[in-house]
Amino acid sequence: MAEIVGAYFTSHVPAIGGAIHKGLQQDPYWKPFFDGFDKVHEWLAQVKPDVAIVFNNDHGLNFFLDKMPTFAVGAAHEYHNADEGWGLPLYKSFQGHTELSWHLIEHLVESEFDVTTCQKMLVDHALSIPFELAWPDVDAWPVKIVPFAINTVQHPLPSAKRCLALGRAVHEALKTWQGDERIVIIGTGGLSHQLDGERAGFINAEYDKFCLDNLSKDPDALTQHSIHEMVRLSGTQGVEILNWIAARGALGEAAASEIHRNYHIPISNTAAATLLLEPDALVGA
Amino acid sequence: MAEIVGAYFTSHVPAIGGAIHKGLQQDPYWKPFFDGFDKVHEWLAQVKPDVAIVFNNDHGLNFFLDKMPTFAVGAAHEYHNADEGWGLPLYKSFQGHTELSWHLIEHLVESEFDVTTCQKMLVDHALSIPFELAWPDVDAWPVKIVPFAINTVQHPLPSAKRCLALGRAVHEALKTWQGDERIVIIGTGGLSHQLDGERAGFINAEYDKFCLDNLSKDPDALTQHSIHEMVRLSGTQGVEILNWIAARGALGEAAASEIHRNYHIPISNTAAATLLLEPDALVGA
Amino acid sequence: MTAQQHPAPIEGTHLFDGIAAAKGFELNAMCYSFNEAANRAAFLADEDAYCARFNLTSDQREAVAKRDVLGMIAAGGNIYYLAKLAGIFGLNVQDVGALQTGKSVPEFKQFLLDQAQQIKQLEATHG
Amino acid sequence: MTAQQHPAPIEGTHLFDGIAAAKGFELNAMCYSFNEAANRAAFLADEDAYCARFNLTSDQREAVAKRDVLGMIAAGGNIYYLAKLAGIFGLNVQDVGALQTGKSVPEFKQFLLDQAQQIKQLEATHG
Ligand SMILES: [Fe+3]
Ligand SMILES: [Fe+3]
Repeated sequence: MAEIVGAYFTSHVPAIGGAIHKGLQQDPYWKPFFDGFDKVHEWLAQVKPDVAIVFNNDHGLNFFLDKMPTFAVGAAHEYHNADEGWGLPLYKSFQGHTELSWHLIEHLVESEFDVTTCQKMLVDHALSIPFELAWPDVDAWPVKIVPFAINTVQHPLPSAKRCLALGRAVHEALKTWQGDERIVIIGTGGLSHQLDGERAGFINAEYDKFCLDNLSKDPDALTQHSIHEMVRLSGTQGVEILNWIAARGALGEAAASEIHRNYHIPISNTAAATLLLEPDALVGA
Repeated sequence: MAEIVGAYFTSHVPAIGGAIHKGLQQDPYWKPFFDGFDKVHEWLAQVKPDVAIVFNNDHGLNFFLDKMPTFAVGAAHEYHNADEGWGLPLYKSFQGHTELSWHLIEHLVESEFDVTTCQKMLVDHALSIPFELAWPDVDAWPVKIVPFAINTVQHPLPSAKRCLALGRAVHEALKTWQGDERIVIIGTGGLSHQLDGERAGFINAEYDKFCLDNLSKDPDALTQHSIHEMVRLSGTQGVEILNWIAARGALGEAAASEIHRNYHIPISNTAAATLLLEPDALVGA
Repeated sequence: MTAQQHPAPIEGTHLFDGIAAAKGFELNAMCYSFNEAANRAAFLADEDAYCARFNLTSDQREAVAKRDVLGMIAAGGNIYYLAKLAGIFGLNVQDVGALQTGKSVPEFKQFLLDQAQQIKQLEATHG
Repeated sequence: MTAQQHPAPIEGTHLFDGIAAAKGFELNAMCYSFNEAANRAAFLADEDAYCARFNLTSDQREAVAKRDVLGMIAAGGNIYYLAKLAGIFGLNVQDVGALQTGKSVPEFKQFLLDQAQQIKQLEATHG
């Protein structure tokens, strides 16, 4: 019987990859952020996941405006990183879990989620950086993945309510999965930030605190805001919190416990956060 | 105020394009099928649409398994045909109606349809042939289009219920559209046929009659069958009836009147049908 | 996994589900490439080299070599993509239907024509 | 059309909706091409020719020529794609932020650092 061990959330700012590459973890600018990962490493060593279901967003690597899915689900044997336009060193590849991908897709389409299935999918820093942060010293990732990409580029975006429902449908699907994996749920991106426009640099710690406080006990509270209100509150790219909301949904409807939180301003243009949640009851699938 | 003038449905078998190209409309094999279009020409001349919302399916031209959307919506300025692999003469291009596309997309995402938006989209015989049949002697199409592509390739397919709901959501969106266009709804494909497997050549006139009889008065009757049952009843490619079901939904929940029907076996490997429906009450948008 | 959710199989029918798609990706990718005339020419010029470029599995390669449509489907091929390969061999959907059903092409065409009788039967039943 | 459904605009913020996307397609398509190193080199070698190849509108071409980020956004550019263009010019997201807010780069960086005060304010309020 598969088990959902918990959920890990973190920001995925591209500059973090550069800091890792240059070994700046103890640099004063970076230390308050990287220090938040000691507890993550400890937790992962303890819960030992072997599969990760990851909610993230593409930044113009795998998807363009010719075919922009609201919800894309990976069903590939492997996922590669590629040049995102800056000629940076490539991140390690990921092994897919195609059987679990198709199990989730079957359930999601039956539950009236109109997903786009991706039997090839490039992944960008939004997926790689959270893994580099979580498992900093490995040659190959210790988990297979099923990646979900949520549209945070082309408005209209899916509502927070819809993203939470997507996650919960994934949770329902896991209940009928016959494997015996230890599954970690991952949500990446955010928190508040805005890269574009005259309001560039906008950060809102109060809204971020509202999100962090409610994710464990009352994630439905995050669905009270429309996408427009979320942009107002968290910035044009702060809407990446949608990935966190979907990931929280995949943990199930029951309350969860926050076992770790780190929040730091700024990393690059962003309020950076790291969070670990564990389901209050052991969640068998 | 925009007006929905009615719905036009037809099969889209590739060989029809060849017959048109060779001028075989009066050939004994083709005549029973092409004769069904006199009434279509007459009706279109009378209702004079200037926009078409078209539900069809891609046959491996615009979409591949790397990114296979359940529901794709065109939002392009123009749509071109391209070589589908047989080196045949290309069909005429289409003008898009981008403002209407985005109006529909805004409403659909708000209504929790997780569409893939396509700002470039190639269209294949499934879109071109119904237009060649409807307007046989024009240099340019008299309507702008908003194309919807429904996944009929990669299982799991969206259910008949979900496709009907998609169409109905399009209808709701049209009610708040401020334009003054005359809109025709088009559904293409089917009816029963199967190209692959030892059951190739399968046709089921009884199920086709059930669909044709119910589309006007009780389209919900078509949602009683699962996709698996639909494949059993109508063949692996007979599931293209999903396009018809979505198109019927876009005509609205109210009853509609069948003003024309033609049904003929066989065209190529297919039971070919043509149908015209008019909403019982004038449908303003 | 997912198979258990499926109702009874349909005789002579192969649903192109995730299991089939995962198995058939390379073959379908090759067939999808045939939308471009240059790729069709390259296949005709050197079939072995072209198949190797797409990493066909041995089952897929063998089915292609034998023009064995049911073999291609068993190896994960999807008919929408396979139809583009069939086109290269000058085969249309009736030819492909004949190949799969063990009929000659005239027999398969007659089989299709005969199905018009279904309409008469329905008319007799429903009036 | 769709604008009427939208609530009050957010100051200094440009939602990348369908209207923006329809306007910006060519510019964004060019920026998306910069995922490939060869295309970045081609742009640097002959900016005019490269822009012409993507049929940029005159507004888009002018904004690119002037390295005017707000102009690119007004012409339908999306920041996720524009960031790839900015990279060619050696600009990171703080440089781009400074350009858009009329600050110097050190000022913009200080502005970001200063926002850490929000945390102290929150702690003071919530305890
Ligand atoms: Fe991001
Ligand atoms: Fe078709």
